[in-house]
Amino acid sequence: MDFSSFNSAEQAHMTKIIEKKQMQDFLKLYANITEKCFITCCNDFTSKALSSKEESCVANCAEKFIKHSERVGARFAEANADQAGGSQ
Amino acid sequence: MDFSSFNSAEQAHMTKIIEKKQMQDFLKLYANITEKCFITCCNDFTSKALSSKEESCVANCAEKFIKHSERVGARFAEANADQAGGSQ
Amino acid sequence: MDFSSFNSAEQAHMTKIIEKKQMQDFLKLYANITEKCFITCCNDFTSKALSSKEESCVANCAEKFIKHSERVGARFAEANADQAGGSQ
Amino acid sequence: MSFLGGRSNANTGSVNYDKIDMAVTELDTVTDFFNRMVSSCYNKCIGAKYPADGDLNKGESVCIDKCVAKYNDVQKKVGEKLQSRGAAAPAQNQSAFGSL
Amino acid sequence: MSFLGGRSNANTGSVNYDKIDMAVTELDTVTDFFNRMVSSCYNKCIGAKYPADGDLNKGESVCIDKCVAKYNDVQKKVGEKLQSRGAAAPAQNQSAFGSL
Amino acid sequence: MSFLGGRSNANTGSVNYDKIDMAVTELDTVTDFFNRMVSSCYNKCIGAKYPADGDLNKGESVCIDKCVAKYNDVQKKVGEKLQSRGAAAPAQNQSAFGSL
Repeated sequence: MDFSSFNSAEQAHMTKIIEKKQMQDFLKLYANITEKCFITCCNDFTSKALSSKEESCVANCAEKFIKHSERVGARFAEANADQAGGSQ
Repeated sequence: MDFSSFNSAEQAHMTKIIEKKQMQDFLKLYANITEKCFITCCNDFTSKALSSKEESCVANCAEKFIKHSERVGARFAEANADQAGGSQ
Repeated sequence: MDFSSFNSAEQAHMTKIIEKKQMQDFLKLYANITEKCFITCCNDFTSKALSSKEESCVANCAEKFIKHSERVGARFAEANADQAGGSQ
Repeated sequence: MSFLGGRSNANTGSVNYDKIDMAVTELDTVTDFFNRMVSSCYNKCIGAKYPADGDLNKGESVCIDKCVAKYNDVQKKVGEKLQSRGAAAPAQNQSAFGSL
Repeated sequence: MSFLGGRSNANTGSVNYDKIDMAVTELDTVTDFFNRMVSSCYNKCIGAKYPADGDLNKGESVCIDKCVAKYNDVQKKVGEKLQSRGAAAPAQNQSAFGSL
Repeated sequence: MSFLGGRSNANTGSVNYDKIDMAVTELDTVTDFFNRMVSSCYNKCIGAKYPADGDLNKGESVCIDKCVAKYNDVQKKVGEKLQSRGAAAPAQNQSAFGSL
């Protein structure tokens, strides 16, 4: 996105909005990972506490999701840069 | 959530926001139940009207979803109270 | 929805909000079609480019989704009109 | 004194923002309901199967019409159920979030 | 001078809108979390099977209680994981959107 | 007279709120698109299978790269299709909500 046509007041305003949205995006990622990894890892509801197997599943699942999300972000940024640069 | 650091003007403002959000939450619950119970109960699209079997399925499904939602809410509130009280 | 009780300032305000929401609805439809048709049509990730089979699947899927959405809209509008007119 | 308030409208006529807010909530509710109906009926009548062409065939068209009618009926039934429980749900939600 | 700003509150006491905004974000986060828990535990404990009646049976009730406990635990574990990575994710999101 | 309006900015320079609104809509659209791509590619390339460890293996990594490329292509095709229909969809939505 290009904000070069914004004056300084508009840029200041936009910066504040973007900061708020980044916080919201982070919280949404947090909620998404929790939901996905709960669905993947928890299938036994006879006990209240996470089993050690479930715990390590959640740790691996979360790690994997974050790396996945970062990789998608990196490829997405490259594709956008390609497009903006006119090479595609 | 703790609003004790809010002054009276802020509390009044927050109360209004919360009331609006409770209305929105209720409407979202309504939409969720409708969607879930439609998916569960309606699988025959040769007739336009709900069959009596579908009607009773929807009634049971909605009742069950509400009770489910209330039970999750009760357990969730207990867990939050435990945490706030420092017993966990 | 009935805005007859709105004064002209309120109607002007509401018109602006509705225009913005129509743009958002259109963008959401766009995102929905993309997601649904990607899920339906893309299952081979050994190549980077869409195959010709995938391309025609996406074209058909998008066309079909738009027609589906229009048909649901038409039936939905009729049902609302019936209800407003008291014939149901 | 209205021009001292945060959202005064002295120069545009008086706008009742609570009324606007309610209309927006209603609009959002209808839109959300409609979008869920589109999605649910798509899954029931068309699904993720490979599309032969870009048209709705006869069976799909008939299915969509019935699906919209049934979805509307389910919404009414669920609304009646919620009302008969005296809108117990929002009060319950309140307690779930502690001292709101 | 506060009445010159866009959102002044000269006649209602001073409202710190950043504080309000943060409280609203917190409220939205808890609500979203709760709604996802309701939906996930519904799928795990009740599912789309035909309901015999409108009550939660013993097995479903027990399942829901355990489900809420586990969901809360998963959330804590995921939170710890995100923190141990130094909140790398939001910075990454930023780069994904180019020159924001 | 701008200080009489609800959102005047006399002391901060002139902010065009329509421009800001459009930028926010664009930002929300890109974010929504990105989140759906993350979720769809997760389902296609990783799925709900039990994770052996916390790393992306070679096959998953390759799959993700192709998946992002294809998702972007699908978005372009769908965009072209919507444009060739003359943006008929939003007008249709309008009629669905009656006398808006």
